[in-house]
Amino acid sequence: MVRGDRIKIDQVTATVLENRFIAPGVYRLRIEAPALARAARPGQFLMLRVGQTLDPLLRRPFSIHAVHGSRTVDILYRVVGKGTNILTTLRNGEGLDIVGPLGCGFSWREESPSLLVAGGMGIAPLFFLAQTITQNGAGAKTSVFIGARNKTELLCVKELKTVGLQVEAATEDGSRGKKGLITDLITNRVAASRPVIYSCGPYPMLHAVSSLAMQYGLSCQVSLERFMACGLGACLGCVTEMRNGDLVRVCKEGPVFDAYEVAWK
Amino acid sequence: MVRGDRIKIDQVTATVLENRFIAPGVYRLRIEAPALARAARPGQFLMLRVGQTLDPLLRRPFSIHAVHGSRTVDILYRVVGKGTNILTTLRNGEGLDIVGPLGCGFSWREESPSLLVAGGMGIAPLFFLAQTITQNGAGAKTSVFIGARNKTELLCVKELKTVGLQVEAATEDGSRGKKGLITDLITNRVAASRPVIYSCGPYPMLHAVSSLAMQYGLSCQVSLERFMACGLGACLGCVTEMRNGDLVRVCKEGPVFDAYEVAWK
Amino acid sequence: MKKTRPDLSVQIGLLRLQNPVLTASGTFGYGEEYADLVDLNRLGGIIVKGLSLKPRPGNMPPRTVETPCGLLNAIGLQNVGVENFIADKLPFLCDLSVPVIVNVLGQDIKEYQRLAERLNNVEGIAALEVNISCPNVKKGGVVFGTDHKAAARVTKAVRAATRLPIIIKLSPNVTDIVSIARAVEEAGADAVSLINTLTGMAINVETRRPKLGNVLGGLSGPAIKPVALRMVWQVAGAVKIPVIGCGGIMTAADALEFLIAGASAVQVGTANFVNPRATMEIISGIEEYLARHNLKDVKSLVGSLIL
Amino acid sequence: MKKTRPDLSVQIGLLRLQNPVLTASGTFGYGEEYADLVDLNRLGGIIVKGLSLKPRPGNMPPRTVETPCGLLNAIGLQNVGVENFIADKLPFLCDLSVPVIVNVLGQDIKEYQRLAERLNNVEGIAALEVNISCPNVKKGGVVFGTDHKAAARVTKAVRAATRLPIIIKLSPNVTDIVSIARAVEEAGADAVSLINTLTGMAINVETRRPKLGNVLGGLSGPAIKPVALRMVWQVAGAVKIPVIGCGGIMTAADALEFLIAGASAVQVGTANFVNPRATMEIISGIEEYLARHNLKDVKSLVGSLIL
Ligand SMILES: Cc1cc2nc3c(=O)[nH]c(=O)nc-3n(C[C@H](O)[C@H](O)[C@H](O)COP(=O)(O)OP(=O)(O)OC[C@H]3O[C@@H](n4cnc5c(N)ncnc54)[C@H](O)[C@@H]3O)c2cc1C
Ligand SMILES: Cc1cc2nc3c(=O)[nH]c(=O)nc-3n(C[C@H](O)[C@H](O)[C@H](O)COP(=O)(O)OP(=O)(O)OC[C@H]3O[C@@H](n4cnc5c(N)ncnc54)[C@H](O)[C@@H]3O)c2cc1C
Ligand SMILES: Cc1cc2nc3c(=O)[nH]c(=O)nc-3n(C[C@H](O)[C@H](O)[C@H](O)COP(=O)(O)O)c2cc1C
Ligand SMILES: Cc1cc2nc3c(=O)[nH]c(=O)nc-3n(C[C@H](O)[C@H](O)[C@H](O)COP(=O)(O)O)c2cc1C
Ligand code: FES
Ligand code: FES
Repeated sequence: MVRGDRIKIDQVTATVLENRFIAPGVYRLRIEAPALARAARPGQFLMLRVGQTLDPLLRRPFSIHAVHGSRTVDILYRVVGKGTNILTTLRNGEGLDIVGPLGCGFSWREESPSLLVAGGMGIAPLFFLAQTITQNGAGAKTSVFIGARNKTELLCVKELKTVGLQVEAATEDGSRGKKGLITDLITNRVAASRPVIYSCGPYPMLHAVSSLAMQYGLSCQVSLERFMACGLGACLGCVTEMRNGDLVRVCKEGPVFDAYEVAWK
Repeated sequence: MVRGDRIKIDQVTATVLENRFIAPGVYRLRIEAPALARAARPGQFLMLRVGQTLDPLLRRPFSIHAVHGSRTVDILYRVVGKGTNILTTLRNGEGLDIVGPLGCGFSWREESPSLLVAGGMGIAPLFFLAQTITQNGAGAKTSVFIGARNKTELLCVKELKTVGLQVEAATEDGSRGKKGLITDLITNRVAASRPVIYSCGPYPMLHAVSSLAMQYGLSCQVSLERFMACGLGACLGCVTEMRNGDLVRVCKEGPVFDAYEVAWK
Repeated sequence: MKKTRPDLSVQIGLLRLQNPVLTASGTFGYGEEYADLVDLNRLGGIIVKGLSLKPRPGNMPPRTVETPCGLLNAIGLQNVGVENFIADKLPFLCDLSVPVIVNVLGQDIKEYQRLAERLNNVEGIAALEVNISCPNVKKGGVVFGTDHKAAARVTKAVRAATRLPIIIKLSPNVTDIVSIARAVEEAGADAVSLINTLTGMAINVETRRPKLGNVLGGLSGPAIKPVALRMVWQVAGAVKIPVIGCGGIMTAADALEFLIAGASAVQVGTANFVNPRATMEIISGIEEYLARHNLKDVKSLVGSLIL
Repeated sequence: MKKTRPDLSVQIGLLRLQNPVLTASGTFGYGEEYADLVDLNRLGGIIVKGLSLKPRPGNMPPRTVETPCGLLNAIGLQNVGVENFIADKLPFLCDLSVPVIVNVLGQDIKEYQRLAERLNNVEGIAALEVNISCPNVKKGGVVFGTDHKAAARVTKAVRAATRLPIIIKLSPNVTDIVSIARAVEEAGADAVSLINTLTGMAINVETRRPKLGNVLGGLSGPAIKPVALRMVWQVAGAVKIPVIGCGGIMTAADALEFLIAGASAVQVGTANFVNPRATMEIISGIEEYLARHNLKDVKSLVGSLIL
């Protein structure tokens, strides 16, 4: 989305400040990377070189989870395989080869109320957006909805509340917050305040949120995921289909798209 | 050499007790591996799985450097490339996948005086032999000669002295001990005491030591090195030529050979 | 209610295997090398190092070099020769309860034929695997396996010389592996196994010399798995005889890919060097997968790729 | 006394490169994608994504999957088409001081010919690289590059249609790459580049579906380096025209292996994804190597393998 100011892409060696276990299978990696901290926009991502050898060969994409001051960047990651397992072995002071910031992030619409809808790890990029919104003093007209399978997968609720945001949670098993899907939860809310929706999470959730938005004629931005080999727009591997039939690069034209332009399957 | 009692090969997960920097580029890895500690014979080696990924793909061979009691094994290694670099990242308490003990080690000839001749990292297996000899109370009629390029590459001298052995050192640059090649140093010695020679080090040194031994008609055992894919005698990759023209497996028939049987090039 | 354990057995022509996991020729010695580390009787079968009529010294070292996720080898088919094999190596293998498959190679059709004849009535041999990835001296070193006519001729010759099931092992260094698989099926092969190694090379830039004494070598290991899987899928879709998949199999998941692509059994090679327990873990892993997916036997998995 | 810097320049037919390091087609977009990360003017040259006459949408996703030390891709040759390239992409490239090589592909000989004609007099194009690893629709999808006659025919057609230097890019999925290299030399190619990707496949065992939308894909990356190096060595020994080596080059040492094997220049592909700075580091590394070995120019290294 954010196509306005073209952001310079950099390849930097960041320093690990902290690599912290925050929930079962989930870690928060805090790095010192001034260039990235200054350039980063909510919804953009980074390509991390995991490990020193040729296996895994490719970089791994991770959203920018938070930026602190002008030097520190957070990444929130879930361990799902080879690369993320290696990430957990990073220790303070070690260097990490990063390319970024990449892609087009969310374009926050200051004038309207904001509704952030996160599913599972989808909170990773949305937290940065929430941060930015509150820093711009618009926290009051912003609410965050987080859905997860169960309470242990419900992330960042406390952090969001401490920055003064109104947070509502839903879990599929009801172990915390309302029981059920996030979409059930937001339906009546969207009807009332007619917010702009910013969403990230599993595809089925994004699809449901988008349908809802369209049904109520609300503007909606979604962050999509694809396997990415380059993250730079060079390999044409990460394409997704648009409503107009175009195949566009998630890493370049996205990862954030206008829900109305996506060809939902 | 030691073909007598067939030693059972095991695949174990050893526990790292210590991975200690002992000289520039040289580390001593101390592991807990009871099965190996009990079975190991001087001159035998282990195949270590370095790293968790498929790169590097193959195990790496390392001599058994020392055994302490019935549980602890030491490996002395020099960082030369990918795998040995990864080894340096091992931390206390981590597991290490090891296959061994492998190959035919030194057959110590109790009746005669022993002369251990080490070049550079060649001290790795010879230290274990020295340990065994002293434990059998034959330290008095044993002497150790260590050669290296310079004093920083001269290893284990103190340790050998503390187990009560007579150690003489030579460095090519004269930065410690006599200046010159180890072979110059041992010439008059071998003439006098007519010892059995046990040697490990760079090929040119082994060749020179062997020639000297043959010249004086002394029995001599040398430990050879080859790139090893399996270490088990299965791939036939590590062969070396014998005087009789046979190509034999260094990992199985060796790594220790009778100097008289080797086809020196 | 405890589920009955899934049935891992597979049929390769007349040959029945208790499970689909074989050891690849040249990577498992003559079996005895792994006796301490592997429960040999749990294997689906053992394929021994390639045998020639007379003993072969093999190539000059260096013979092996590591490459990214791969191994280059130029052993030069060193082996003890068929007579020494029968006298010194076979007895150990006969004491096992698993099928022993003998891999054979020749410099010309005659040698293949003589090998087949010699092994025909030897006790304790379950099948022959014919390695046609060898230079044909008569044809100035052109590899039998790269020419479908030559491949068929070798197959016919071996077929005529033995009552044992014959598995033709295909070379991947070809434009059209399907045509060669069809040709050997035509010629009477009971099964095909693939792939053998991809021809490769490595250079030491400091000395500017080849890293292998033989200059060229065969690439194996995980690096080649995608190519092996592709060829197995293509061949399985084109022939009626069973296909045995091989190439870069390290884990049960790798083996399952080959079975799903259409292989009735698999061979584990380089993995034996990296993890001597690989075959045991793969057998357990396949069984666990079948149970988890409520499949009663491995046969129902073979060729089950959904397009 | 400071040594003069070694001369890295090489000659590919009429084409002079300031150094032997090119970017491989399809791995560097149209150059602009790397503008922030690479000093484009330091490159030996830029080979752009393969162009067809009309824009192509490419294959359905997923299009890429990681394999051990490799990357499988099935992009399906998506590209903006020759006219949009000239209008939208070429201007940026023209502002650079390095040669721009345009990679072209056709569904039949006519398309190759038309592409060559169209690009013949376009300002700012230094050479054409002809990708013959494409299915020949007329011949029911048989790939041009796997048949030396078809390869020669494409070469002749392109040769007749342009005055630009033409580099024929060879497919490795063949029994005898030397015969194909000879055929295209014969037919008027100014140089050959190799290798393109090895055809491979990957399966998701949980879903039992291919991991690629297109089922089959092309394998690239370090995994294929030994095969690429072998083919480059074989071809360089058999043809007189310059050979451009490609396949799994990640570091200067890798590039040096190809030069020593006989390549006059190299292409860096997948490495651009792993380490965008790869080309820059390779150029510096080659220069450092030449200095360390007291070689005054890179030419003296080409084909210097000691057997
Ligand atoms: C733009 C973008 C932003 C992302 N942000 C985050 C984030 O902030 N936090 C986080 O935890 N994850 C994020 N992901 C997903 C993350 O990239 C993958 O989980 C990671 O690459 C898996 O690597 P691995 O080696 O551990 O898994 P692998 O061993 O490579 O694969 C394990 C499993 O993960 C899946 N996977 C692999 N790569 C991807 C991928 N690129 N996208 C989705 N699934 C994949 C595989 O299909 C497989 O099922 C993001 C992905 C994209 C494309
Ligand atoms: C029986 C035996 C016992 C050994 N004992 C010891 C020991 O006690 N301590 C020790 O430090 N080293 C020992 N070595 C050498 C050790 O195995 C190698 O240094 C190690 O494998 C290098 O791995 P790498 O990945 O770091 O180097 P690589 O990245 O694989 O290669 C770096 C350099 O090391 C060389 N190299 C690689 N493998 C071997 C090998 N197997 N033998 C010799 N050179 C090799 C390569 O040719 C290259 O020049 C022994 C080797 C053998 C065969
Ligand atoms: C060291 C070594 C020796 C081999 N020897 C033979 C052989 O004698 N006969 C044969 O048909 N294949 C031989 N092969 C090929 C393997 O059987 C197998 O086809 C190949 O390695 C691919 O499988 P992998 O990737 O699992 O190793 C050998 C492979 C290696 C690595
Ligand atoms: C994503 C991707 C796209 C490619 N597209 C093309 C192409 O359009 N034309 C072409 O001739 N080669 C194409 N190739 C092949 C590369 O140019 C190169 O020949 C191959 O990747 C081997 O080199 P590497 O291992 O360094 O990547 C492509 C490769 C990749 C990975
Ligand atoms: S990941 Fe390469 S173009 Fe998007
Ligand atoms: S390393 Fe395999 S036989 Fe010696």
